[in-house]
Amino acid sequence: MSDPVDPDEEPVHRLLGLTDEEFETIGGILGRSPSDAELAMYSVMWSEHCSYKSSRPHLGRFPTQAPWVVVGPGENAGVVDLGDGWLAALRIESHNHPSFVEPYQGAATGVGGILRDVFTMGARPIALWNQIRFGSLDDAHNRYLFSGVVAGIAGYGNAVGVPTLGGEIAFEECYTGNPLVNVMCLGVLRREQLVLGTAGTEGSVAVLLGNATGRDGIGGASVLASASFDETSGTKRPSVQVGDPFEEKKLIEACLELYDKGLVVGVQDLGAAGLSCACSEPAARAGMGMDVDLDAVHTREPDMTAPELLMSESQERMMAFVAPDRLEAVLEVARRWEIDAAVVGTVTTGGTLTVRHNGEVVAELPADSLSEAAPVYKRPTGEPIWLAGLWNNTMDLLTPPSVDEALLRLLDDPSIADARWVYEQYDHMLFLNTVIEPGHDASLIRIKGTSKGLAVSTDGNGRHCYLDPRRGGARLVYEAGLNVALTGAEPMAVVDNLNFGNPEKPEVMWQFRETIEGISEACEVLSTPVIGGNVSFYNETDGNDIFPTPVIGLLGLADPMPAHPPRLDGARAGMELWMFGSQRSRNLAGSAFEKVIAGHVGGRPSAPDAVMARGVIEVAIHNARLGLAPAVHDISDGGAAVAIAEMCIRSGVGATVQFTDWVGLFAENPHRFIAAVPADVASDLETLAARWDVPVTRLGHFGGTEIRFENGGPESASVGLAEATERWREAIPRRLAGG
Amino acid sequence: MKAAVVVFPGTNCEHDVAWALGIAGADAHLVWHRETDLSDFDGIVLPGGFAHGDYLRTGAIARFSPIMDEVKRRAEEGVPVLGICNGFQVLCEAHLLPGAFHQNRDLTFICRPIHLRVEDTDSILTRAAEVGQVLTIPLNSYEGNFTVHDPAAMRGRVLARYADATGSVDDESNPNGSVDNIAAISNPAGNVAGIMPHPERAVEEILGSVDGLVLMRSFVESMEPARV
Amino acid sequence: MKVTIVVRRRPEISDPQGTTVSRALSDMGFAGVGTVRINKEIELEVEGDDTADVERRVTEMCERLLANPVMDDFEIRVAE
Amino acid sequence: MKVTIVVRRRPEISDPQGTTVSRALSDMGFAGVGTVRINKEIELEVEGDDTADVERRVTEMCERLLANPVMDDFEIRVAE
Ligand SMILES: Nc1ncnc2c1ncn2[C@@H]1O[C@H](COP(=O)(O)OP(=O)(O)O)[C@@H](O)[C@H]1O
Ligand SMILES: [Mg+2]
Repeated sequence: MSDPVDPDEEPVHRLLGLTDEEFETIGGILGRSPSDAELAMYSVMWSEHCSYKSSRPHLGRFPTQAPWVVVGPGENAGVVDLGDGWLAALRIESHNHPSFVEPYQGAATGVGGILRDVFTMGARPIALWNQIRFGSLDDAHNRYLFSGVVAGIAGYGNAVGVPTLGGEIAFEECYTGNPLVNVMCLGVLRREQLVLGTAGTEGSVAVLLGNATGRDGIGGASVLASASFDETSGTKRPSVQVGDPFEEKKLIEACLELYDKGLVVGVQDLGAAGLSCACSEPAARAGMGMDVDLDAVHTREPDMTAPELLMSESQERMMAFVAPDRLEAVLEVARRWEIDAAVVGTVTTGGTLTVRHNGEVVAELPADSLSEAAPVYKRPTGEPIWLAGLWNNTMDLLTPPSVDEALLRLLDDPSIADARWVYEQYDHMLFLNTVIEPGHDASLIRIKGTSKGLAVSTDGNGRHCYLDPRRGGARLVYEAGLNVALTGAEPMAVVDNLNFGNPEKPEVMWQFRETIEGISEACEVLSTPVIGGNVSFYNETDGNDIFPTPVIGLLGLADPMPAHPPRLDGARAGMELWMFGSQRSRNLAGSAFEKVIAGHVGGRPSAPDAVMARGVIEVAIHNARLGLAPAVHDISDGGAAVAIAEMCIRSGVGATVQFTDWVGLFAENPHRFIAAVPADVASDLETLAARWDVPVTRLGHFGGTEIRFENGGPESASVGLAEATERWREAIPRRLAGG
Repeated sequence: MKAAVVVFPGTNCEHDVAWALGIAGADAHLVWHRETDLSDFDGIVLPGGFAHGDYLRTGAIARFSPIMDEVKRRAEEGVPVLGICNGFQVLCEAHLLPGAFHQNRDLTFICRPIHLRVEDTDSILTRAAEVGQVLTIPLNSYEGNFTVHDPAAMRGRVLARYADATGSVDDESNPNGSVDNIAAISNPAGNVAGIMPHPERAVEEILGSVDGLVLMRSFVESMEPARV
Repeated sequence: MKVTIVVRRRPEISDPQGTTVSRALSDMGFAGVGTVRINKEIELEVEGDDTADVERRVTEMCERLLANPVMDDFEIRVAE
Repeated sequence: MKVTIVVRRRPEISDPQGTTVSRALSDMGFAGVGTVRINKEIELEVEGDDTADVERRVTEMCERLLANPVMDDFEIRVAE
């Protein structure tokens, strides 16, 4: 007799996402079968999201060392040394799946989480970035997701009082059922304020600060992030977590005061694995154990079970580890900032984590087994069989486009168009540090009371990485590096967010490995170690993986910061228009032109050139430091034509440009930027470029009210500045107003 | 000249305001909302941010903070009191200024520099400015849409209106739907003022504008005569 | 006792959110939707068993905090 | 017809706004205030004279726009 499988009969560990082998491993560690509470802890800690079990073997490839790296990957945020006792902390994270379920709250809680990663280190968060990707805005649901995500980032970031200084928006079919929402946070601190996630020594007490614990996200983010969406997800929707930026603001101020006064030995934020992680990881890092009393946890709802308390992902909570004689002072700070505090544990020797609930022991396990004994999977990798075909599938345009029409259509593409509708919803001026605001290649922030400026750029390009993950990954690092260099900053360190499809597919793991290889190579060339990152797998809908979409966040230091750093909008009539970098290979593969004009994604993007990358970056840095060209812009999406148009639009001036053929106008070869050059700096700039062996092309000059492209033939064309401006500015608002 | 910068839980512009007051020549001190004595101070600023998360209604909960009775008392004594953005909202809720705020007309948060036309210089906020002067100052709010029972009764109390770069005041230059483009007002005595955009964000060339300085200086200058 | 309060913006004061929702409904193809107003409903647990007394206290809460006299009206319902 | 909709966040989902208001009321000296939840009341003019039909249309409006199916419950009252 064969009954249909009763879902109720499914063993608990499988419902929690643990495989049968993992379940057996747990039995081996404990020497008995696990309790429900233990199972809950292992299941969250061993989820893909928390354990990096599929990615860990590959992440080791990243270069992570440099003399200025203070804290590398593995802690809540990476930390680098800025000199004179100043440090910067940087971290990036994804909140893709929660943002699909509920865009406002998903994005908002993503911001909350990334802030905690940074102030956990002792740093004051000073700026946020976001990289968000959706399907086409022609679709109403994508518009809903996009505007909801932006409102959520604004709602949380503005209220918590940390400015949002930029990011990226991109629209591509593959993100329709699986938007990407990545958020990045930068903090600064004095060296003596650095705090690590350690539980300290025997007798230290664990103080849970902030929000009450509720049944938030139980089976939520961590399990969610590890299981793909499919048609049934509508009915399995987990409870949504609501962000409380007000609570977070108080938590930030309280924690910073605790650090200032030297009252804590260590701090750990409560993220996706909640208390399970906040108790075990700091204990494991300190080589200690801990006695935890769940009855002390302040709860929002009655009758929560031990597994619920251990797995809850309630937001805005932190765990501080405190020497007993400092406890009263810590509680006093909490009272002053009007946040709740509860002593929930004591650090013990021996490495055992003991959890009590209702007076009974509900879990007793080696603290380090939750993190260090987590399984590692060497998943098979295999070059996709379709790749060679894709490379051969180059664009075949029967009739060459008219340059003016192509340019206008590109300016109207929401991925290229003015992002102002987004960034004007974000407070990007708070703290009075924003020297270059969103809307430029990189944002630039001063550190008051010093000569230092921090430049940050974030870059991703799913199409390029789909066509060649290794080249694509490397080029992102070079692009971000050039962007910060344009402000006068020296590239310093990188964080990465690796958004990929299903790691159980060999071709996804191949893309993953290749991307890491490419990023690593470029980081080695630029001496920008990877100091942190995040991996998001299972970004797929109905079995279709997203384009491999690594996002790079790159931090640069300008010391001294130029008095008048170049801007995108500094071109004036009469200045010459120059291009720096090589124009040799002219390749449209993966370009916005192919996608937007020909509806084509194919071919193989050109390879980066390490020597040229370095040279162009040096020219950019010295240009800014010497105060030569006042307006610069890197050439990326849409090629030189779009870069020139953007500089014209932002500066409010036309230009006349000589070109040879249209391919060169729209190709996206790396390591190039344009500059507006006043006559009196021309010879200095030429000398500078020659010193770094960087080719210079004099393309034309600025002036007039048109953007003219001339090659002496019928391809010559012209676009009115007003029309170009209108297209570029209105592309996003127009679509949001209803298509 | 000592200025108090009041900090409610959720306030976030306190350091910026203190910085700008410093540039304008005052000695600024942060004061927690549970304090009840401001007799030492020659001027009081309620800075921007999200006091109490802006929950329920912007400024509604902050109005009941212990410090607010003292702010009222000092205001009645003629001490300059300035509310910026969220601080303006708190002053309205506390009935130190007329009117109320609701969501921006387009229901989005707005962070960008806008133009203001100075309408009246008889106040602690505008005494150093000139009528008709156009200032470029960042706006940064979601609930910046000013409304008042009887706009006509606001005559002589409107300090600045939203305008375009040439100073013309119309619907087009109204970023958030505020009645009569009102961006800044004062009480009849002129010693309590509120402004929705952020003058403290426009006090240094490197940040893009110094147009806020004339307003910050007005405030600082107003502190002197009363105290000497 | 369970108390429900509705705080309504006075009709003469514009309600940008209501206007936007009304427009969105029409855009979505819902015909015949007129004015939309968006109010706040506040549910409150209050100790006490004297309805009149609870009502008096809640009225005070509304006057002082929950409603803004400049632009709001309110209505209180005490569940028996 | 005049329709009133109340959109409530599900009870298991946290309501930071309600929590903050509850605290503020206690701080102001109002004793005995327990949980506070803040909901949305939407008042709508809808053309039509068949109550059942109006209710059906409004339910659809709630499902598609006015309430968030992931986190809200809603209740519809049609005035006769
Ligand atoms: N999601 C976002 N949030 C904030 N700012 C954004 C966002 N997306 C884009 N921007 C800003 O808009 C500008 C243009 O973005 P983008 O077109 O992606 O730049 P680029 O072409 O130089 O890579 C950048 O300054 C960026 O910081
Ligand atoms: Mg760029």
